[in-house]
Amino acid sequence: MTGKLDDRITFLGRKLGVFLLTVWTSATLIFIIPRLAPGDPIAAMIARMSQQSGYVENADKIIEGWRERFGLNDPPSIQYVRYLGNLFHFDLGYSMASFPATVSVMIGRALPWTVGLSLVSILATFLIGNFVGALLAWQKTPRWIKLCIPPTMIFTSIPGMLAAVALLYIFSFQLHRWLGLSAPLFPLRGAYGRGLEPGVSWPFILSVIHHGILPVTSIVLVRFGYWALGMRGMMITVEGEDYMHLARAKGLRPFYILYHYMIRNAILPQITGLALSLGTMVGGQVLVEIIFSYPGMGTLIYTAVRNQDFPVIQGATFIIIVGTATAVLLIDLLYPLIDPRISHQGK
Amino acid sequence: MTKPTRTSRTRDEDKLDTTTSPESAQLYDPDNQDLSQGRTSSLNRWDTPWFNWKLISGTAIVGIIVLIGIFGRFLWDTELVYVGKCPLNLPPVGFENSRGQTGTWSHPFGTENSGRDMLALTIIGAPNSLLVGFVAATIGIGIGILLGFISGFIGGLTDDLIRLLAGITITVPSLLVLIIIQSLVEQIGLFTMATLLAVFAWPGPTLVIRGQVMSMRESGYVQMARLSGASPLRIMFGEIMPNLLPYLAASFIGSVSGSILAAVGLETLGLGPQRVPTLGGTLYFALEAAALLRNMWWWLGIPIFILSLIFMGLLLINLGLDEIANPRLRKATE
Amino acid sequence: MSHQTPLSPKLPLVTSLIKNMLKILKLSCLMLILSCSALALKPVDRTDTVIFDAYGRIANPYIFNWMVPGATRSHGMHQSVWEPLFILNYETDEIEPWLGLSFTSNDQLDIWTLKIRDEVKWADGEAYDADDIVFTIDLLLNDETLSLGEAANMQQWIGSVEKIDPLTVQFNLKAPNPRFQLDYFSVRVWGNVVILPQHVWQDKDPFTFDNFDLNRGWPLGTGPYRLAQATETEFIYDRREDWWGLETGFQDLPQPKRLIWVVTGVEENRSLLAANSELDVVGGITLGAFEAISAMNPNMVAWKAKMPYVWLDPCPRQISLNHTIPPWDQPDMRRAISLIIDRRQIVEIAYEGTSFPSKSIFVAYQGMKPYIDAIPHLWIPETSDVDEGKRLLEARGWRLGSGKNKFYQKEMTDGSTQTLSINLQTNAAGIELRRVADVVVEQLRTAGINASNRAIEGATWNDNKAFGKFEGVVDWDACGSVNEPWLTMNRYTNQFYRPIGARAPGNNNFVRWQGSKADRYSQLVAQIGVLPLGGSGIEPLFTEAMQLFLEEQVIIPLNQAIMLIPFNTTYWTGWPTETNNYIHPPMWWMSAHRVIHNLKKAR
Amino acid sequence: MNTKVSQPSPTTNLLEVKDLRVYYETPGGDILAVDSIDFELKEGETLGLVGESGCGKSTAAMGILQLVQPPGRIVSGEVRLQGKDLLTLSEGKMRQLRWSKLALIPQGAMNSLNPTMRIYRQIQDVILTHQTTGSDKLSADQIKNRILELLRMVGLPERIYQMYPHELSGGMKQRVCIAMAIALNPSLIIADESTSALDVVVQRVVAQTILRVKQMLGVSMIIIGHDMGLMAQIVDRIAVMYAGKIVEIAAVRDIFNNPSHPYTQLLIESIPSLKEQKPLKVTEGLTHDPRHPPPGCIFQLRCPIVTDQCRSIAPKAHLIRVEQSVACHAYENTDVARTV
Repeated sequence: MTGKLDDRITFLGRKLGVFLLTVWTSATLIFIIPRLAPGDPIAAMIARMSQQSGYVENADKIIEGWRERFGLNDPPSIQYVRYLGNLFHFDLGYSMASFPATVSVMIGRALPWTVGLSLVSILATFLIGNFVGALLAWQKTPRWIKLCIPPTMIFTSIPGMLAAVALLYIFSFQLHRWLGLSAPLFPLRGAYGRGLEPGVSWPFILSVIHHGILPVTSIVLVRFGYWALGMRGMMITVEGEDYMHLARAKGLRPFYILYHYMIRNAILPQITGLALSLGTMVGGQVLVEIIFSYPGMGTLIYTAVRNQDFPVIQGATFIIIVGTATAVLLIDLLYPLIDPRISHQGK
Repeated sequence: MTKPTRTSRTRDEDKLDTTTSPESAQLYDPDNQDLSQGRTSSLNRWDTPWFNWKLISGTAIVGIIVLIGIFGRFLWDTELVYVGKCPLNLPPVGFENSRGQTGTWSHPFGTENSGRDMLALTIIGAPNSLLVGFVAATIGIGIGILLGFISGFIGGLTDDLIRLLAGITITVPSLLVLIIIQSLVEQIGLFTMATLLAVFAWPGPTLVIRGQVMSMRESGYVQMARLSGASPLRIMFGEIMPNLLPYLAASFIGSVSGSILAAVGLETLGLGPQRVPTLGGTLYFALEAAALLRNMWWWLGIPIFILSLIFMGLLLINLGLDEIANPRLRKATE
Repeated sequence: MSHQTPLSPKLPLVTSLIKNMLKILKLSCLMLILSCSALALKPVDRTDTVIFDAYGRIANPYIFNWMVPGATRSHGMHQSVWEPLFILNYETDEIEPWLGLSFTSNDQLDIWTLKIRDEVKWADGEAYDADDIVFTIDLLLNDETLSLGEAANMQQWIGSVEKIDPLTVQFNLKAPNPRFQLDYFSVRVWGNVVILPQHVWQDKDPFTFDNFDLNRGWPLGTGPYRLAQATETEFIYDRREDWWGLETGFQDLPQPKRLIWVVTGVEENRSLLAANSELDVVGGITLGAFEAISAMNPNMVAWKAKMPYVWLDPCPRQISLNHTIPPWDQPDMRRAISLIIDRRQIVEIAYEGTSFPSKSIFVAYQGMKPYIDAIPHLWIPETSDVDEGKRLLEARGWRLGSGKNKFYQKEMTDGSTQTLSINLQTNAAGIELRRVADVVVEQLRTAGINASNRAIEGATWNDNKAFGKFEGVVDWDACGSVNEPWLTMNRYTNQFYRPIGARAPGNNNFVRWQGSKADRYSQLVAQIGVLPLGGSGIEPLFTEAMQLFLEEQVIIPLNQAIMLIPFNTTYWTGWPTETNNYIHPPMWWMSAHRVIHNLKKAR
Repeated sequence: MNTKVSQPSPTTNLLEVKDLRVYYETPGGDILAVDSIDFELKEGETLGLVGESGCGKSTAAMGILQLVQPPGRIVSGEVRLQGKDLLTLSEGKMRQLRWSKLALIPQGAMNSLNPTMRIYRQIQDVILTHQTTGSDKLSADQIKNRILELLRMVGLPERIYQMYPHELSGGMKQRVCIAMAIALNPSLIIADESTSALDVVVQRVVAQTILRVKQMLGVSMIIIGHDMGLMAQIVDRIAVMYAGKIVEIAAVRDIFNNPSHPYTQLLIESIPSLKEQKPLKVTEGLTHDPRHPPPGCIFQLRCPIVTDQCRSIAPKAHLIRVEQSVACHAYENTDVARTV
């Protein structure tokens, strides 16, 4: 609170400058990078058509027609200026691979699922991971808990999608057979049940939750360990702080100390990580989404990259970039509010 | 006042020397250490922080995998990892597959649906995964150290630039870049793969090392070194580096497992090296062939088990190194 | 077309920025809050419902304009809503009429007359007549950009189209074409030109019209089903009791009251759905998966009742070597590869025994049998002949290296030693070609050729082929013919030859075959091209052309492509099988209309 | 709040420590951090506990507070507060007793306050925790007034109430700790090196605050430190510790005028004087391994007057004059009355 107004404005200006520079440079990169790969998105589109129908006659003529339509015959500089201009308007254009769907529509449809899935799993991972980490480090944790937790960390060493396959196999396929039930415990695929209309209705919401449990679990299972280890380290650092000593001398209740003294201090650095995860979450969970046929951004981007669908790659990654850069910006700006020790005066 | 000669003294005496400074009557120790720490370390030669069971067991696990990679090829015909060298879909010894075939000792871990021997795959694939991770991490951490030191030590515009670069690398989705670079590269081998992964392995270490260097730059002994006219290089590598060593080791190991995970992810999407047997590649084939459904658990299970072993080993090493770098963690686990 | 901003409206900056950002937000919310379909779905029993596999993700589930290339139509639309004019039945090798009655040509094969059924009605009651057909063809003929589906083909062949009477349309072709009906109006493979309702489309922009508004009955079709709901992962079609075919006595209504196409994801997933009887038809799956689900669910059937269960897909697999890159510019070298390859091992390993070695360059369908059988002595021998292959290599001066380097080597004119190597590119989109390439690579390496393979992204793979940036690829580019040989043969004619670095049109002749034999071959193929289908004059021309083709070893056929399509008989029977072969079985083709009409309730 | 309820012990001792041993477990054997110390503290008395770093004085304080952290543990002994043996109390009982009877002014004032809690909440939480559920429950306003009163007592302005610790200077933080310590009118306050991390001027201010508070409340205190000069001004008696043992305990005046134990003498001698320059004697000699103390006297390795007896027999505490006891063989025959 020692910062003068001028300093704050300079600080804000610098941070905003870095933000804009990052977004611009990244946007330029995602313009250039996909174009580096040999291969023509339109020809690829026609090739996929030929996979369906065997042989596409006059493919060369069709390719030319669509190249013209997407302005791909223009010099790269003109394409770039047009691209930046459109981004500035937040106009993401049409998808090449699935014309005439606009990129906005495709992202608009994928985003809620990804945000839903990621938000729940990130928050759950964060809460569970930090809780477990806190338990691991806390002196008063019963010994059996401390012995039980480390084995669960083994999941941390399994790639997320393998956990997804395993969960799918057990909970959607085998378990109900072993238990002699007629229906699987969890659905095999998709984001909501067959025949349900998306809308604000209990059956729909319940179905979304039911469909979300396995994907969320598979993400949480493989990720919580990282949070737990970080939290444990922070907790142990805090444990050695002088104020912990005083807190015990004060005769406070153990839980009170755990929450108000230990966790509150230990969790601060973790919040930075949380903000970053939230910033990058719009990117989705490619592998998990693919395995559960979850209609989110991960699948969208993965398909777009493999099809070299420039507009979709650019649009979707642009949203990720803006999301990540915003998260970084917000951490810089808001962290002083969370941690009273740090002021804007910092270097 | 008699100034004691330092050369012949032990560390303990030096300590004593400072505890009773001639300036005041205070029995003052700036660290306010209590008896439980500090002294113990120098009293027993086996009591060094590096003698840490997590570090040792982790190293042992990773070491065993490396040894299997080195000596396994003398004990087992590793040509069997290639397509069509064995009967298809055999289960491990003692099990039966869905067609009623039983496992044989000529393929003790079973085979998969292209006739690759799972034991040979393990012998070749596990060290390959480690190799990719180590190479990628070496490059990544190398760049991280270089840029982190430059950034943290020089500061100013250079610092801003490096941070920006790191920020951009973090924001651009790696999958996109990796897939595209792969299409530009003629043939993907282990080292190409590792180099590709290193492109995304450097920003993390760079930023963290930068932070550490910046805080160390302000610390007493570095200031002292600077005042005594040491060159920046000497300060970097003579003063700061040794103090960062356990920390660097830990983040190197972290980077190894991160790179292995990334490599396995790419391989599992079918984007790995072609004729080089890798664990991720095996998973790709297994998933594409619905191995779980076919009850060919060994096909997925063996690579997952090996990967878990590798990750567990690395995790243990990392935890051990963490404890060495941060004595409080050590205290908490004793 | 404006060059500055194709496809992007110009709006004042701030307005458009906010507007566009809001749009994404709004869409996100809308999708959750508002119902996607205005029509409430009535519940239908599982026993009255057929559930189909719609394969992977549908990029834009709310676009039902089949002419734009990104639009999907095999998620139920062209199997149940849009009806074909004719269907080529692979089993009988006949073209069966559906909406059309007859399609005949004059003797010169350049004027074709289409007669359609009387009383065919669109689902909204409007008549389906010649006007609709003329409107659709004109729309395609008028697309200067050639970017609408089939526009290029229509413009290549059709000079003009005219309505003779409400049920008769005459096509005036630019050149004789005996395959005009077959190629564009008979569901030769997968689909064909779908006729649009003029009264819906006449004032629409065909490039951007999404053709989706359930309240107005769009997408409008003539079939016995209408789209009832479309979501990201599911497409539901309900039976129309007022289908024209029932009223005219063409056919009874199909038994299923509801058809659902679901997006299923990875193989594990759809296999499990099938095993749980949550799916009646699965798209292609592997043998292992099929065996697994058959073990769990005894009601699974496939085309063949026993191993290898499969039905042949129209696009056989092959290796294409670049004819411009030494040493593969030599026919002998290409033949050596063909001889070394053990096709039966490919089938056994890469397909786990579910495919068949290719004898010819064609798919082994009933309709191709006369041509394949005409020249048995020319085709590829059953077994590999590695020794003969090696002899060919050695005759070209290659010597097997000794010791560590076990590959063939040759002293080049500049004194350097070259190792005989080849790199085969495959499409990373699917694992099948990669597995084939893996086996081929091991076979070639064993024989002394330093072979390797590389899976690359579809777009790049495709470009590399088109521009000649490859030594060899594993591909299916001889695909085309299903009941006559010309279409496949024509793909390797010299009209398509382009030098390296120029795009081979439509990947035709991308191996870049040229020379006097290629010229002669092209002449012969051109002559076949104007003979009536199945005409007697074809055989001598065909024999000579194929002789040239095989002498030059233009491509190296490997094996037949296969499709294992499991059907679940728990709720429905009457699926097409080898013993009940009323039609070929792919359910993502427009020919699936026949199957849906043939389904019977199991209980 | 009434803290003097009953005194079952016939003496007026507030605190009696008998044979307290606190050991730290290490792989090489136990470190005898506090090795059988005995002393008592009277109502209203202030005892200074001095010794060099690592001599176990802080550990002794933690032993009294029963806050020894692993790997440390209390091996044996008795700590009687108003006659009640604290070592036999349950964890819950002990927790209730802390701060209401036994408060601590911590060492390392800089970091002793929770950085993420405002000052008032840190004082408030002791009040709320130890508030009995009965009728004497304070209202929010009363608590606020009480906190402000406490802050005034230690000479801090009211605005501190709302602040975060990092906004305060070291001296202010230490005074917040003092305010906190007296919040519940405890019977005994242990000030553990409370001034050591502060600069000299601030040290005096804090020391004065402690003194004032003590005088105002008449509370008993144990003040741990190593600044003999500062001690002399606040405490009544001084106990000198060396390597886990109390080697001498006496009234302030006696310690300074008649330092009897050789170690105490070294300490007093090392107080710098402008008049004469003295050689530094304490630096001579070696410390022993705290895990394996030598037989005999603990100070033998550094003692200037060491004898053969010192190397084999541990000296007992000898009361050489009233209220001054020394553990040294040199005073074997000057025992006034009894051993402590």
